Amino acid sequence: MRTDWRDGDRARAVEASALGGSRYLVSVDGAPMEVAAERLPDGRLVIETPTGHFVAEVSPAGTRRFVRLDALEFVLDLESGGRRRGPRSSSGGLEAPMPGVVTRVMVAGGDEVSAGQPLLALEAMKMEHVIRSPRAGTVKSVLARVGEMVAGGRGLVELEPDATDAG
Amino acid sequence: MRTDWRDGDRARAVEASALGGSRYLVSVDGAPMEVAAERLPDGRLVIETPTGHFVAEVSPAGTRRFVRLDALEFVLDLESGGRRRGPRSSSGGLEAPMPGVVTRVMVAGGDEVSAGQPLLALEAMKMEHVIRSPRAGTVKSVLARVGEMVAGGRGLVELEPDATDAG
Amino acid sequence: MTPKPAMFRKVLIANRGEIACRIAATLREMGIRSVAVYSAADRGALHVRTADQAHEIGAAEPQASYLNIEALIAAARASGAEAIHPGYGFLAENAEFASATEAAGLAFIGPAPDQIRALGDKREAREIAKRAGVPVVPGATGSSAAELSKAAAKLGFPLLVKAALGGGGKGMRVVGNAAALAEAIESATRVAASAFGDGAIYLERHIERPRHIEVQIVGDGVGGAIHLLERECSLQRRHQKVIEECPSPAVDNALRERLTSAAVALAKSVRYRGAGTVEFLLAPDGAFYFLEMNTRLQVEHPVTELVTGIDLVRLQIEIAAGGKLPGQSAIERRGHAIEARIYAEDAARGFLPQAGTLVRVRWPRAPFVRVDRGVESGDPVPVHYDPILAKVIAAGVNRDAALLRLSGALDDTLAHGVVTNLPFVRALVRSGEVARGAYDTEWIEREFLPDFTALVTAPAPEAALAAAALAELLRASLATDGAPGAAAAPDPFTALGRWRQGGPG
Amino acid sequence: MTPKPAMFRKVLIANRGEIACRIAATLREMGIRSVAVYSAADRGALHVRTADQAHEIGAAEPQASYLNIEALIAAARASGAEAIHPGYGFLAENAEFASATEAAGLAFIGPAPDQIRALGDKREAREIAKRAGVPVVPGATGSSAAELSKAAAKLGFPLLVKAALGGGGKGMRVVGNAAALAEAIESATRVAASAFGDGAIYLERHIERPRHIEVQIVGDGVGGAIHLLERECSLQRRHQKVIEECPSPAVDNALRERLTSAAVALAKSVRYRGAGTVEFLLAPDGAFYFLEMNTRLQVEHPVTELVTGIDLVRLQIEIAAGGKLPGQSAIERRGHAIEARIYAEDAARGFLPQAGTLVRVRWPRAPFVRVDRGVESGDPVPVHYDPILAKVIAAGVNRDAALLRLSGALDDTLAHGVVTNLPFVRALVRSGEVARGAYDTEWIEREFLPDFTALVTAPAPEAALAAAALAELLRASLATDGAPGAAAAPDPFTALGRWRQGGPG
Repeated sequence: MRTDWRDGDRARAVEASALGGSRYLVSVDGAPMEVAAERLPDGRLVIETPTGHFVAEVSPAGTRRFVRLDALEFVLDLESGGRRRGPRSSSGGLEAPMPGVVTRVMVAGGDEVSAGQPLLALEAMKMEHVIRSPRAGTVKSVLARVGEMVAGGRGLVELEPDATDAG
Repeated sequence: MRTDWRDGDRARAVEASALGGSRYLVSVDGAPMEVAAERLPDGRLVIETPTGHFVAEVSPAGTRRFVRLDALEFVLDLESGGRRRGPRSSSGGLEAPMPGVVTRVMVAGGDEVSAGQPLLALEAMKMEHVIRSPRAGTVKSVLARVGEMVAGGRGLVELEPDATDAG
Repeated sequence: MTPKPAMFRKVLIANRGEIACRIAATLREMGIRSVAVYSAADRGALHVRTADQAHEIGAAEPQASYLNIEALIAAARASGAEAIHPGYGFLAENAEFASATEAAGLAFIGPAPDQIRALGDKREAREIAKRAGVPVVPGATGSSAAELSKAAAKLGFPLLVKAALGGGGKGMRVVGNAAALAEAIESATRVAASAFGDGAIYLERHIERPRHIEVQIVGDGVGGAIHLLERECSLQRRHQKVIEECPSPAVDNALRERLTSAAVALAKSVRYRGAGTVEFLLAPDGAFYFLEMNTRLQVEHPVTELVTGIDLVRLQIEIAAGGKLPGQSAIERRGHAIEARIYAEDAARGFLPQAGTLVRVRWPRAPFVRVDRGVESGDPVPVHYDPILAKVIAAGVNRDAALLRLSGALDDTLAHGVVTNLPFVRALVRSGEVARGAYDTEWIEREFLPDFTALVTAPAPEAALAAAALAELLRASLATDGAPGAAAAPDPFTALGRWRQGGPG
Repeated sequence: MTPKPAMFRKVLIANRGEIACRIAATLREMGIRSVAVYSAADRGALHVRTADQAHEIGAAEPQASYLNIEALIAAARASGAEAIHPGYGFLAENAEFASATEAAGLAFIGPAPDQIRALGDKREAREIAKRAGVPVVPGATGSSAAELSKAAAKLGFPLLVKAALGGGGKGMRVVGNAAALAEAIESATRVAASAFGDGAIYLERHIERPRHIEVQIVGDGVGGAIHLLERECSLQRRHQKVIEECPSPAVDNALRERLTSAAVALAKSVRYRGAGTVEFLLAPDGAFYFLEMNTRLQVEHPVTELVTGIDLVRLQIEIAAGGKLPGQSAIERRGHAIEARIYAEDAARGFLPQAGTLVRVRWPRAPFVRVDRGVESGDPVPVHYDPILAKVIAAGVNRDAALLRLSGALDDTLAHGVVTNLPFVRALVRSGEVARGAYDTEWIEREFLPDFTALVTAPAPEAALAAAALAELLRASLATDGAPGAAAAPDPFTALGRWRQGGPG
């Protein structure tokens, strides 16, 4: 069975099939490996891959999977079969990283901005977060106003990257 | 709304209707009273009756209701609408009070028994429980054998009460 | 606290319920993998869910599973466990099991088999105590009813008839006169044979209105031993402890010194290994007598843990792995702790054990409150085993504070779906005698139970019926109104969602 | 421990989340009815479910609800509460709220309004400390940017720019040179004005590589005060404490004596009432400086409770009700306790606060482990408030034991549905520096975070993807097979039910 995942900004593909017993053939991003998987009494999984032995716990939340692997935690989004989304346009700051209130807008449509330049500020949970430009470019439009409450993932600025930066 | 309950061996009837707000008219076994009922944030009920102020919590389990009232607990069985059962025939020992294994049978069909006389013994949870006759009478039949595993509520002995005792 | 020994990597827990869960917690904390075992009746049990791995060992009947030595050793071998923790009950005081464990090349987390055998035989334990200079209750033994009757006549009545093996008061009976002796001996023999596989009987003079005080000891197996204070266990119903505490309100520092010295002397005299409990009867005149020694962890060990700050299970494991015993001076006493045992049993029907499914359980979570539990909401309570569900334990700066906290914690505990002894323990911790610490081992039955039984066997009060009826009324009216989710709502919290917020004043 | 004062019968908790739940636990235990308040975003919150009654006080925004003095006083009056406990954060250090509470004829469970005002103003608190003979960090204040710049030049760089009011490091900034000063002052003024309603700014010399040590004190309001040891709070990220412990591994008995004496002298000098914390910077050379005083319960109070055995909330309530302070000799220190704060925040994205629904939460339950939590499975984490979910606290006979236990407890904690800092605290408690107690307040950012950030921003390891994919595979195969209940099973435990039992070795 093939599953496609979004791991932050990365697209990851996994092909998994049962080999019988507790053994599985699992290819992650095209690299195949044999994996032993056992279920612990409380639902956790013990995974043995060629690189080691891990205890995992997977909780679904919509298309999202919260995956604990030993002391670490990962959030993977299950991409709906066939339809593959491109990397989220944000990749470093053009969407609201969390829900909050826009407190300052520091650029306007047409402004040329450099990488790292503050674009706007968002206040959430009593802290101010400055949204900076991930690259040099030109602001096409600003999609939020001061005082506006925005949802997490909401686009805030449309940016036209510089030609030299776009490749 | 009328509800019929079994409270141990007793049949209890309650008639309840809303008076508006948090007030209700509640008749228990025909005696009417005004009751104020409020829901606490965690689902518990605060009940005010003419006799006092109680915190209650009701958990359904099939037709059974586990009712906590302050520090006490009650188990009430909701009788199915209309069909009223008589008092359970056990009323003191002719049914298995819990699941267990019959370890001794001390009477046989035709035996005359006095009130309090041991009829059989049941072992459950590492303890022996002697089932005694609730009244004087004659054993009609013994329904269980030594070594038999019986369910809770299972009839063990059929008893014909003495005429003097039957009224 | 002790230099780290070469530690086990995996330990099998030969038990179920709350004690299996509690042992697993310490194993997890120590970085040791835990192996649970379970009978067919315990497939989804909490102790199975919380261990690192689990092995089915047999049918529901204890003889086929938790008492099945062969199956347990096989599971330990199959799992790669290096040691077995027996918990309490089942095979915890079975020398044969300890032997079989060691014969299989595994460590037994408990005393050496011969210590279990010697101290588990009440007659032999008594001789050991005498040799160690510990006072014992006058008593006698015999192998036939005739012999026992003769001995009884010499001891005088009332006297106690009990199994020579085993503990926990199972099969124990007080006999007031010679006439009742024969039946008591017969019944005790049967229970002893069935529960402990040995029908041997022991008689002893019955001390009236005694307190049950026990001392927690730990030995290193090579002659060193320390104590971890005493526990007060006088609140009993038919010799089954209900509420236990540390320290005892009846023990002052002078008496504590004498009791703990006696217990340590006994432990040292047998080069005792691991944790154990020396039980004493404390007579109203201040004299105390060795009662028996339990060669295992006690149900009530948490009160000692809270007062001393020591994890007794960890200490057991460290000693079994060859670790050093802490010095006596490392054992500090602070404050007070009290435990209430929560059982599935029906006080209105003679405390009959109950089985069924717990539809809703809420264990308290509060500062200075500890809960060791073997079940959560939705779990079954099988008919086959001891009906203990949990222990609720409260610590406090002093006895009053701990008792008040325990009372609050019991109020905050809910277990619905199976009848429990919660009303019983809630009433106990509120009684004046418990507040004053003024009771003996027979007080519950003599003075507390008559009124309590009358209370719980009376018709349910009108308010209980009103509450039940109003819950139905609301459920029905929501279903009629078609309020969102109402018809499907399985949870009374949701079903009652429309009730007005805010209390009545 | 103190003679019982006339006690409140009902107390309103002007807070939410874990601290509201924790206060309710003590109220319940004391037999005092608890009144919760909640915003529109918190209708079904745990703190609402566990209180005896609850009142909605306004919209989700804190200004409309938890910071809404009028609504809180109205709720207290409507509920019949006799006192208000403010918890921490929100209005806990707001003198106006304390005044309004007292003006409404209710007791404020905290210091007198003028004490909150005086000690909450960092400039005034500094003067109070100086007068009490407590060393302070060289510092200065000013009302204009120009004035502040001049003062800064005199103090020298690096220096600290912070809000004169408020606490918890909000709006605090280290400035390395004169060039960066103007922007820092502007930003700090804005944050101060928005968070505390007062834009006043305070500058102070920046002690490099300091430890943050604080002393818990309690005063009776008439000149008596005691301390309850110190807490070590140096493990901070951007001045936000992450892990705290009692006692401090950097404080020996001689230093403890000096620190606690200074804190008690300060408390006595103002006739302090209730619980408070005197914060100190401990320089690498052993000198310590008064930093500020928090006139409320601290987030990290449980470590003190576990080491002293004292319930600080109960003590606060008893003092507010006119009870007597325990003597200093009643405060005993035993063992060690360490706390980890569990936040909904994403370390891979600069620790951005997270909101959402917790699909599955599992808090640990083990001996000597305490969890103060504000959420359970299924609960939302609203965007509007501080993202603290819980505190996991472990006690032990010594620091090593407590740390090991905390590590195990964090391993046994699960919170899925919202990204949390669990990987961060799990990694912290395993680090060598934390094991050795060798860190300062800047260590996390300077030395720990670079590697940790690289770890959590790297692509998920193959095993994580394999686990996720195998869970899907199994779900799908169960659905195809039509195994009982598989299609409907919402719970991965159930869905994975067919996997073979027993670990791989």
